[in-house]
Amino acid sequence: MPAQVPAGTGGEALLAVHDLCLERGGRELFRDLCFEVLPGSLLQVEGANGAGKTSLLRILAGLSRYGFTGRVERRAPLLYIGHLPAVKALLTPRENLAWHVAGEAVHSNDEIERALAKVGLYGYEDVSSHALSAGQHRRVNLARLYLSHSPLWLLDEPFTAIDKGGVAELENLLVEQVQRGGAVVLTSHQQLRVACQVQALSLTEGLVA
Amino acid sequence: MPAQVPAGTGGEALLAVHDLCLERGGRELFRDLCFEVLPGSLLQVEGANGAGKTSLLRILAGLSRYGFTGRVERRAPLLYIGHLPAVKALLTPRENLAWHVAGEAVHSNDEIERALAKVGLYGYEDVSSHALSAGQHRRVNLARLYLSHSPLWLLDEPFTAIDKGGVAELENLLVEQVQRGGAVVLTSHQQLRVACQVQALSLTEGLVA
Amino acid sequence: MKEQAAAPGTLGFCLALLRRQLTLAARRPIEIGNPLLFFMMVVALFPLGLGPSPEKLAGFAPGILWIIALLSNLLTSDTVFRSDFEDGSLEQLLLAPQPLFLSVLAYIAAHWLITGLLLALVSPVFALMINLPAVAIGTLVASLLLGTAVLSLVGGIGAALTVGLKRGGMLISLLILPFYMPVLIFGSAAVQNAVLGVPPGPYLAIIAAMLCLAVALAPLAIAAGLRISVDA
Amino acid sequence: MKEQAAAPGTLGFCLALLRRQLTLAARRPIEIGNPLLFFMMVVALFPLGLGPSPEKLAGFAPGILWIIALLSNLLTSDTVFRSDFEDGSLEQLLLAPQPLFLSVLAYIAAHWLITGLLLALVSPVFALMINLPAVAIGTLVASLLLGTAVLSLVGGIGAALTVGLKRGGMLISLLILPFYMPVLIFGSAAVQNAVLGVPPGPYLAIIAAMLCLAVALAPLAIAAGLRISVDA
Amino acid sequence: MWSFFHKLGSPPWLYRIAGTIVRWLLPVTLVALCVGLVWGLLYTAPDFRQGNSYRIIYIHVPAAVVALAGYYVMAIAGAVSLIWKMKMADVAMKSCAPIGAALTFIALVTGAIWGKPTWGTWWVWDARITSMLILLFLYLGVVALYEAYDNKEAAGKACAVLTLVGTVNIPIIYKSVDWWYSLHQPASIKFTGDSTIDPSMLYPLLLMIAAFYGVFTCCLLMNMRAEILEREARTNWVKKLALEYRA
Amino acid sequence: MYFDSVQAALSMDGHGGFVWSAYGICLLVLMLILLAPRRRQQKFLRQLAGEQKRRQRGPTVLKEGN
Ligand code: HEM
Ligand SMILES: Nc1ncnc2c1ncn2[C@@H]1O[C@H](COP(=O)(O)OP(=O)(O)OP(=O)(O)O)[C@@H](O)[C@H]1O
Ligand SMILES: Nc1ncnc2c1ncn2[C@@H]1O[C@H](COP(=O)(O)OP(=O)(O)OP(=O)(O)O)[C@@H](O)[C@H]1O
Ligand SMILES: [Mg+2]
Ligand SMILES: [Mg+2]
Repeated sequence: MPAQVPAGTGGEALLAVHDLCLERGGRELFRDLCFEVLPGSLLQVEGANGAGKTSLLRILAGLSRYGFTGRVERRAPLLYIGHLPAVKALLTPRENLAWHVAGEAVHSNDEIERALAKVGLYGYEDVSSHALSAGQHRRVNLARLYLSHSPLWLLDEPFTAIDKGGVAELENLLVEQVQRGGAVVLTSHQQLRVACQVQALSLTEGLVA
Repeated sequence: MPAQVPAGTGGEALLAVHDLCLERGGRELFRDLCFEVLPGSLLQVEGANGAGKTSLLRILAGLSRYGFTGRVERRAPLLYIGHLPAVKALLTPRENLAWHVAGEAVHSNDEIERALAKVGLYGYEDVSSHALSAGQHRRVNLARLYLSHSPLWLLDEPFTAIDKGGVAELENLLVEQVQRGGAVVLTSHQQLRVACQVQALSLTEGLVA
Repeated sequence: MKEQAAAPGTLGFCLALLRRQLTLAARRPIEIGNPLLFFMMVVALFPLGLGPSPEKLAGFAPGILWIIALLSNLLTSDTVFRSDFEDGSLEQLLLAPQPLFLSVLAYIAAHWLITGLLLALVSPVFALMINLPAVAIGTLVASLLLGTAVLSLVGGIGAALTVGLKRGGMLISLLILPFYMPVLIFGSAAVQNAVLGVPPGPYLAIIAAMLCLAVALAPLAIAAGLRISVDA
Repeated sequence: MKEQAAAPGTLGFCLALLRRQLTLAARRPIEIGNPLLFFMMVVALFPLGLGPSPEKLAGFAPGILWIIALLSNLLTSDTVFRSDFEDGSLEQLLLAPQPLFLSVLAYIAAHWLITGLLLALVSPVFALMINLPAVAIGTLVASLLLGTAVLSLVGGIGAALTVGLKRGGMLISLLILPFYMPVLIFGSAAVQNAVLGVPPGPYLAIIAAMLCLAVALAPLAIAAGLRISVDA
Repeated sequence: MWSFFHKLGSPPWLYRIAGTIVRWLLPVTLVALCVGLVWGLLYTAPDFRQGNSYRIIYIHVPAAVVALAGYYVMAIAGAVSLIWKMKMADVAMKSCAPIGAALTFIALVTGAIWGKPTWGTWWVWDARITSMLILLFLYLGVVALYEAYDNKEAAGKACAVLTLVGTVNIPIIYKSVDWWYSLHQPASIKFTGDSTIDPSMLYPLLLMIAAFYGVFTCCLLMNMRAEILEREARTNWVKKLALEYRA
Repeated sequence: MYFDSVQAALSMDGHGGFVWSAYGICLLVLMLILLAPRRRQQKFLRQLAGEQKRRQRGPTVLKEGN
């Protein structure tokens, strides 16, 4: 199923994908995928469980480097958030952000506190992260979005374990990112409720159910 | 906030909770919680991230045994599904179910295949589980629900990582369990769309956001 | 309500657990071969570190072999419950209707089969490599068979108590090495005596007695430890 | 678009990583003390296995001390990247704009500081316990300081290659033990010579040369290994 | 009788009574310690074989004796905590470990210092010394396990299990170490003073042993008080105490 | 007193170094274990008292103060 997604608002593409094909476990997940992610676009990758969304995002991020054919051009710094939270249980939320291994930027203590407050962790800055609930744990990771200056975000199921209020706030944040000229590629099983145009890329192959 | 949930359809309670109080990390999560879970009832525990849903379910299951005051009476065998999938990556889905450590019942090969087909894993019975996608991985665990004869189910966010189709099927299954006289206690951040009465227990304390 | 299917019998359940653990080990054959390779390499280290004079080595062979067996057991003990804890299987095990005492025994038995038993069976090869006199080889195998079972049981206690900790890695060695010491003493003494021509029966009997005690008591401690770890 | 904040400089980033790793270790002070206690306990195992006679022990002391240092390094090497892999930090590290060569070096440096350096500093106590002649103690400390750094670097390669496997626990020992052997040989030879009154300088120089080689090459191998492990 | 046990389980009561005991026991202990130290150091005649180095006995033996006894206290507390689920026993057990470890450490270090002038070596692998070293490991294991847990209630339970396992094992360990030693070599080194100890040496020694017991008890009770406060931080009586502390 | 002079008491026929250092280490460790619980308790009480103070003054003050 060759897929061709129309481009975003304008400017040079942040990411370009040419003829991407992937086969895993004996099944072809996608073939001849060609698309560009332009500044100001919000792209939702859709598909049933096992359709290949995570595999695609990891290829886009550059974490998977073989097993596929085709070409991915990354033209801007990106921020990737995957299934795993990358939050160290032994560190506090503050330390987790201050010493984050993704090395995006140096954040002042103030910025970090503000980001944590925005994800609803005010008062939890200095609690050991393993004493957080599942959703709070993921929120520490999502606080990186408030700190990020990367123009391109790749988010793999960012709403997992987040409550309704949290999802709404996150959606606002995505809109902001799009409006300031960034781009977002995300996967989610939930319908997005955002005040901007959402492009969809659907990977139809998936569960046979 | 003392909470008092009205009882289910009839028969003797499968689970009775008396005066349950819990404090964690210096915050009181709930106080004087009293409720019974009757056969035929579906109870959804609600609350924001960090409200104490998981903590409550673990106490109900008997996995947490101190740190709280109050009394929990378990009068029937129960099935607990938590945040962690309890699916061994090195075993195939079939083996995972056949040798499941919860030791509920001995299942024939046929039963297992049928259950796996029902969760959409037809054709994946003998693939190593680490080659499954996040959602498929969780589905292996959910197949236990199709095999279970336990009258009481405690499910902690069972819809995590499951696609829309999967969620709908799961909701049907919950209704079936309720209709055949079982009971379900579950937590979820999504609105349930089921054809039976849903009782709600909301834990209001939560994120300060 | 569906008619309730009976939970499987305790014995059947334990056998299924045993089979599960052995399958898991067999899925990565490298994992089974590893303790043996470790054993062989450390045997090779000793001549390198101590100088290769054969007489010296022969005198120390019983002690060296036993120390290595002990270390190799120590290194693997930590993993008995860890992966089950991390993927949530352990919680499910605690909720199972079957007695935890016996399920725990199944885990330990699997651990012993893939470390202790194999090690004992191949130990003659290593014994010859460091010049252990041939008369003592039977005793070596017997003492390792019995002794490693005790080590696995005791190691299980340490594993159960530390499995919930974020990084238990070396804490377990601190907890259980003192309990390993009697086994080491009697095990190496048995082999030593066999070398000297003294019948090693009494020593083996003492190790067997320790084994009986461990089989009776260790699973209790392990079960208690697991409940604590899952709760913490 | 917000004005783009520059990514932090490489040096600053590496220092932050180092600080992060040290903090993680210090959060559980027990983790730092553990290799030392492990060292002490295994020192105690040798007399129990080999017999308490002081002269015999003294002859073996250099070898024993070095073998234990090696084992203790081996045991902790496995954990250098494991927890970062399991919680997804490693993926993020690979995506960082800073050169992986240097970030990896920060991880290894932290590992060496909390195992090798500490071990070398307390080794004189253990040396006295198994009767190593006092003249050799300086050489012991020096050889351990240099040697454990090599061990940490080489161990890092094994850790990087096995971190993606479900249970890497002992595979790593298989992979890296052969590389440990030269260090062991020269390390214990240096101490042995110091005991005998021969100047140990040349041996120490060889270990230092190995260290230079390892610092230059091991991070490359580690970085490549990590990329492969994350991809698998 | 039962009401006494009931009270023992009550944190505020235990906190208060421990405070009272410490208030009179601590001065007595300190005086005994000072008298014993000065007596042993300056006012006894030297041993005819070892000369003045034998004066170390006045700290070495008491430390060793009390360290051993401490393990039994800890084991009993552990058993009570597991069997009767008494929280305060947990507290007692946890508080024993660091003191026991410190005393064992003193015994080992003073023994080693004593060994240098007497045997010409800092350390020998003698049966008793080896057992003492293992005791240190057992204590440190408890301390380490307790510190490794974040949930202190779970930590207490885990340590109780470990201590009980240790209690079953201690006789086995000691017997095997004894036996190991006698197997490998006839004791060429003997502790002096099997029966020859002179009353003029015995009295200060007994005084020091008593003083060390006192130190152990005081430390235990004070540790327990601190531990009780931390565990009961959310209760009203502790909050009131904090208010008084401020005033 | 057994010794004739302070000098003799310090040297103890050559064994003084051993004896005094043993006693010194012993006293040091005893002091540490005797003082540790008191320090710990006081630190805890001070912290708790501070917490109460903050709570009494209310959350608005909390941001600037302490
Ligand atoms: C590292 C060295 C040493 C250690 C770890 C050590 C340890 C011990 C221990 C555990 C006890 C036993 C207390 C008891 O069982 O009631 C003890 C008692 C004793 N030790 Fe040592 N010791 C050491 C060195 C020495 C030395 C060098 C001497 C004298 C030359 C010595 C003389 C004694 C005496 C006289 C006793 C009392 C004997 C008795 O109660 O039967 N110790 N020591
Ligand atoms: N191990 C722990 N130690 C101390 N506090 C904890 C621990 N685990 C959780 N908590 C605290 O208990 C509260 C409830 O946690 P719980 O996991 O029950 O929340 P939850 O309702 O399941 O949230 P979520 O929707 O995010 O899963 C949280 O505020 C958390 O900070
Ligand atoms: N390591 C692997 N080896 C072989 N096949 C794999 C591996 N990981 C995933 N697969 C297969 O690739 C397919 C796509 O997996 P992927 O994780 O990309 O799905 P997904 O769209 O993210 O699904 P989900 O919604 O469940 O997260 C699945 O069918 C899975 O079976
Ligand atoms: Mg996915
Ligand atoms: Mg939860």
